[in-house]
Amino acid sequence: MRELTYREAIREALREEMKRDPKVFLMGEEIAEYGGSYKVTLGLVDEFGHERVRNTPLAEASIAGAALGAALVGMRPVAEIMYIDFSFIAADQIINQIAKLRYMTGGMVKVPVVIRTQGGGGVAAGPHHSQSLEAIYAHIPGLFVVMPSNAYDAKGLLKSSIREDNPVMFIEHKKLYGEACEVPEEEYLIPLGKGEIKRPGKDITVVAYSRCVLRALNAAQDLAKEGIELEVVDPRTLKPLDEDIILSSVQKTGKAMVVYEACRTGGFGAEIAAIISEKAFDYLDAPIKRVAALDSPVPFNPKMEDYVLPNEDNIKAAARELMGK
Amino acid sequence: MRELTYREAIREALREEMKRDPKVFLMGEEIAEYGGSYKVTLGLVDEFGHERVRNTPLAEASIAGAALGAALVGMRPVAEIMYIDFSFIAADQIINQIAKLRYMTGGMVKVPVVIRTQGGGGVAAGPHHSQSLEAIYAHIPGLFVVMPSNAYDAKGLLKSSIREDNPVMFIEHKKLYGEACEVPEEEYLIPLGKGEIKRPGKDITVVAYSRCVLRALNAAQDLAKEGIELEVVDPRTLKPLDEDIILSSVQKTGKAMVVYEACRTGGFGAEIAAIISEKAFDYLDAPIKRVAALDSPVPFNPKMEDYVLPNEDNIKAAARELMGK
Amino acid sequence: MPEMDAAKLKEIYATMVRIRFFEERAITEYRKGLPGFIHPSIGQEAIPAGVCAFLREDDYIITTHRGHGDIIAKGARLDRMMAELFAKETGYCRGKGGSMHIADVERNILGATGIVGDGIPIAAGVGLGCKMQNLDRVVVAFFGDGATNSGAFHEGVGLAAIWSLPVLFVCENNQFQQSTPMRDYTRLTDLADRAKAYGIPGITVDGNDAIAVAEVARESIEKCRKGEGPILVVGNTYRTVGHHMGDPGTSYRSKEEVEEWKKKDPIDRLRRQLLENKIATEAEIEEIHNATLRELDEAVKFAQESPEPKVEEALEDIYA
Amino acid sequence: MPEMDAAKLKEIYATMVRIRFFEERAITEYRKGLPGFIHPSIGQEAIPAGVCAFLREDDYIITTHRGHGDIIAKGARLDRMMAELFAKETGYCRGKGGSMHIADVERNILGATGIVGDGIPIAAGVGLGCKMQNLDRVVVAFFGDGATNSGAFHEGVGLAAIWSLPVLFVCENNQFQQSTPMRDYTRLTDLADRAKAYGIPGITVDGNDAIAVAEVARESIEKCRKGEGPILVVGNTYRTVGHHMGDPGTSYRSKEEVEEWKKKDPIDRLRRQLLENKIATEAEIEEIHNATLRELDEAVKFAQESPEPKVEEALEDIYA
Ligand SMILES: Cc1ncc(C[n+]2csc(CCOP(=O)(O)OP(=O)(O)O)c2C)c(N)n1
Ligand SMILES: Cc1ncc(C[n+]2csc(CCOP(=O)(O)OP(=O)(O)O)c2C)c(N)n1
Ligand SMILES: [Mg+2]
Ligand SMILES: [Mg+2]
Repeated sequence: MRELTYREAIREALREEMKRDPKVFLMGEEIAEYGGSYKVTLGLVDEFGHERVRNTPLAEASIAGAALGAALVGMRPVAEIMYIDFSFIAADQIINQIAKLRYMTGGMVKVPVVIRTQGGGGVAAGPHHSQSLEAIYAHIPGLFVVMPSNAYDAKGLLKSSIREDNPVMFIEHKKLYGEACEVPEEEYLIPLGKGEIKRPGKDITVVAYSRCVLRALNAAQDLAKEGIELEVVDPRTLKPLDEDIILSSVQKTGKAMVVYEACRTGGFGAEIAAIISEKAFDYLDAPIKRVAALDSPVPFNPKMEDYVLPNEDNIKAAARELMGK
Repeated sequence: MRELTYREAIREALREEMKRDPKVFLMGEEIAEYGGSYKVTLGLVDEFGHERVRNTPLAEASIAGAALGAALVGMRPVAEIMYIDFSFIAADQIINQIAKLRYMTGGMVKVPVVIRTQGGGGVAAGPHHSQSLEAIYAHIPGLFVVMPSNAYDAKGLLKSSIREDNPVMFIEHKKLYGEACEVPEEEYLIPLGKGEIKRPGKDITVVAYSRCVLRALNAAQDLAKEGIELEVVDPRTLKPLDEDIILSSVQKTGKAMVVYEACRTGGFGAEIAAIISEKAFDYLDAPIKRVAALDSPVPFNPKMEDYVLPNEDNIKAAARELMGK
Repeated sequence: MPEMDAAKLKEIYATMVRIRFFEERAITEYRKGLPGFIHPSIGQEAIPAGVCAFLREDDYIITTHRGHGDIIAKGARLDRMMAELFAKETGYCRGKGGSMHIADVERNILGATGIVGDGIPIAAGVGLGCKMQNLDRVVVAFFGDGATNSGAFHEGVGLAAIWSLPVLFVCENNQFQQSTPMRDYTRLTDLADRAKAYGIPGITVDGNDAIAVAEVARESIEKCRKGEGPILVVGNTYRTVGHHMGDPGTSYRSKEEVEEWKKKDPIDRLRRQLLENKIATEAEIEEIHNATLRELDEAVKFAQESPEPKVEEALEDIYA
Repeated sequence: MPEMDAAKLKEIYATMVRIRFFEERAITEYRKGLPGFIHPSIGQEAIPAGVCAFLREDDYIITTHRGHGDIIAKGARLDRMMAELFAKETGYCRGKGGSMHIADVERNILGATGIVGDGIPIAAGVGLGCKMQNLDRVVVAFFGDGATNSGAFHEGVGLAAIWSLPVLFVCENNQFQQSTPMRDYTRLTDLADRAKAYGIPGITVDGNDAIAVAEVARESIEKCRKGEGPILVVGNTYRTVGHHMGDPGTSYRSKEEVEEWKKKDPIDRLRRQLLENKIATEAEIEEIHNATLRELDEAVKFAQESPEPKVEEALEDIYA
């Protein structure tokens, strides 16, 4: 089967959905000729024109607010916030309006808005361009939060997100754009709220999402040589969260680790750990481990950055500890 | 000893600190003659004038940003965001600048900024004026997050916050303003990062903060009649979190419940539960319970609101379940 | 008198009366014990009545925390509004929103907001949706003077301007941001000057003169419809009651000032004009009043007798 | 020629050369392998050099992602700047910030930001702090044209205006918001018109004419110092390189346009003026160049030889 990068898969999802439905359009900063900061939308303006691939002023609150307005009258906007770090400027619109309007009106309106953004470290972009902020949006009722870990998932989930009548935060990872995997030519969708076991294993359940799935898979490969079999569970969407896939894995393994790139304290991994400790307590035979970023802004110096972010070695160490080795 | 309400205690803390240090000043919407939405700052403009009790334009990003700027050149601003719901408008300045500037400059600057705000439900104020959003700020390295549950704590913690050289989110609860307790005339400070046991008990550790402390104490009183003794632990500040007081209580009781008014999913109670499950696992003899708001915006209808928010009955039910009754 | 036909003028008058009486009744009911906050717009009715007089049914509006007037002017039902203030199942938001969140999508009233300023970028988006779908519709964003201080105003108007969207931005300038008078938040004396930052027209009108407002609105709406939008219209007016029910409205302005403005009451003014110009008779006016009062009696009855929502409905309308 | 003394003019020239050469050297080093992003300001040097020429040492500046020029013009050390680009312990931010976050509080350079627009309200606050403490200091907020679209601009300038703060807002208008030309984000052709929304002066100046910039800045700074601030100054200029090192700068503008602007290079221009007016000799100019190059060799050496920060220092400077 052909391979696509994560970047290409996302672009293909956008293209297919724009072709399928004339109401779908893109808006964001520098997304037309420039193709976006990570070139995800490159070329789409040639195909769909500036009406449907709209460069906006540098004004994130209005990007989100206008996406909502357009959605209220029948459009299906895919609005891009260039870096999730900048999403705070739009956060009031996203959290107070986009997420709540359907609710506040007693269900009177639909809000088919996708906010595409990207986060994460790994390119020495410094404290303002490297954050992992999914926990903030996953705390807000009304928002879907999607964090694909590979090209295949990214495409199928983005297409579902665009077809969803409720708002979706679609959070990509800048270090995944160049990663490729098999993506079929035929159309497919992946439902929001369904996780996937990325690697089966009997010893430890490792819940990971976005780039941390790669880290977990790499660690699993190494650990297998030591006789430790990780089961890597990728929820793919944080809201809704596929609790079943997590809990049934923990029931099998009796051990759980959560891996995430956000700051440890208050990260979404805390929620996953809390769920496990509440709902699978009787199956657990060891404390739940969290492998996450240290509680620090992401520093510029690449070695410091590596030090702050979670990595394969942290996962391996935690796994060995869980196994009592 | 004299009693003060939470409102009066906060006002007294502001007054004392403004008297002590001419660099301390207040800025925010409608805080002067109007006295603020909940009349906390009422009268202070008469005492200190408009130079130090500054009404601002309706522009929350500039309130936070300007507080930072003033702090950089030696002032000690106490900036008010009228409702924490509106803090998203200022969130970029709070999270990307106020919280990180000391770090980003390699420690070159100090950032003595207090953001005073209030949250919580209970007054039928609807989805835009009732949220509990502490989890968002507690996820951000660099920010102190303080959530006092009574007048005494509020005063001592606010005074410490104003003297702190790093930024503090000081989050009040609108339903506590009228609650009174003893507050000495003499000056006192409460250190940030120290929790307190509000009621000792042997059976279940209940970690609660802000208004939920009251709920927990009420529940504890009732449960005592049934022979269930709750130990109510109030961390008072979420960042830094007094892990010791929580963990040593759990070591004693072997059972833990976390009570918070924010939406359950991704609330700060998840972090507390995750810490307990990681660091006190071997002492636990039951799953960690979370009693929190349902995952919903806060609806306007008061009965619906009551249904969504956590209450004494939820705490009691969870406690009985933990005790196997 | 302007070139508006008598029917239109009476309609505008009736709208103002509906707004005033609705809010007066809401205040009465609130004092008897309704939940939450309400922000009455008493004294400001000429602006919504004048602006909405020339909106088509399929044009849109978006409004604010002080939005009863705008919503009524666009045609919302008083009974369902009242039921919402009563937090009832039959309320526009099924009791979930309350006064600050009323919407009626059937009448293209897209909602209100408790977060001041937020409706402005949303309205730009509505305009965008209209334009992209060639809907030949206009959207009006109502907001207060204080809202013009917000980043949301700047970004929303800026976006509408660069994309030439069919949006009429209507600032209901009651000269106070809650308790803060204009002179304490801007150097401008004419808020329409804000328009100059976007290269769009900014028009100031006496916001207590319903006819003047309607004239300006008619022209501006037509321009927006022809693709000459957006336009900023500032109506200068005054709220003669407190900010909300908890505010006596006395700490930040003088009694005299309030009394001065009460003399300029927009409803009294239009009534005088209608009578002096023999557009309406005293009897007709009385009938407008009486019909509204009857409607309000019905509305309150409807609200009172409507069921409370089931508490479990709190969890409906949430999908993630 | 203006009434500026020769020394000042040569100082301005030297500042521009320092900026240009620093960035050219940074680009060279970056190509050899520095981490992260850098946003060079090549072509725009006249604005910081002109503005900072009349700032006092104790005046403040705050800048942006494209801030090297502003920081150098305010007097920062090239070696510590270079060390920061190298992510070294001796860098201004001890390797934690990088190009977009350089500050030097000793020189009252209060920092830069990766979030476009955020410096503007912060600068208002600095102005407030100065005013409240009677410090007799002025703060300059540098930002790009794209930043004027942000809510932060509106709120920050608005606050400075109503409180009459000693803030000079300097828009380095390179006519593009990254890849988006002015005509695609605003109807204005003169960004100084933004000032009209706040009732403050807005002044446009040829941003490639260092002398003109310096004249405007001198006057504006003095006005701000006298309490007549804030003031908005827009310098029209052009970035003749890409947005950052990853951008060839070709997809959104023509080669011809870039070439046209290269002909208007501000450094060439001032050099010609200095020579024609016999303010400086070729030899003096060459010495300015050579001295700068020597300083840069030292700076690069310093950066190269400086130690990396210890990774554990990542956790320093965090208090909660
Ligand atoms: C973003 C935000 N900030 C503050 C408030 C609190 N608040 C509610 S109304 C108001 C004043 C708004 O003034 P204006 O826009 O003139 O409207 P008016 O109330 O006069 O109709 C304020 C400060 C809010 N609701 N939202
Ligand atoms: C709030 C925010 N939005 C978007 C970006 C991405 N970005 C970085 S620079 C830039 C363009 C800024 O344009 P301008 O203000 O004119 O400055 P210039 O780059 O031209 O110097 C953009 C969109 C950002 N860093 N911050
Ligand atoms: Mg007003
Ligand atoms: Mg620019």
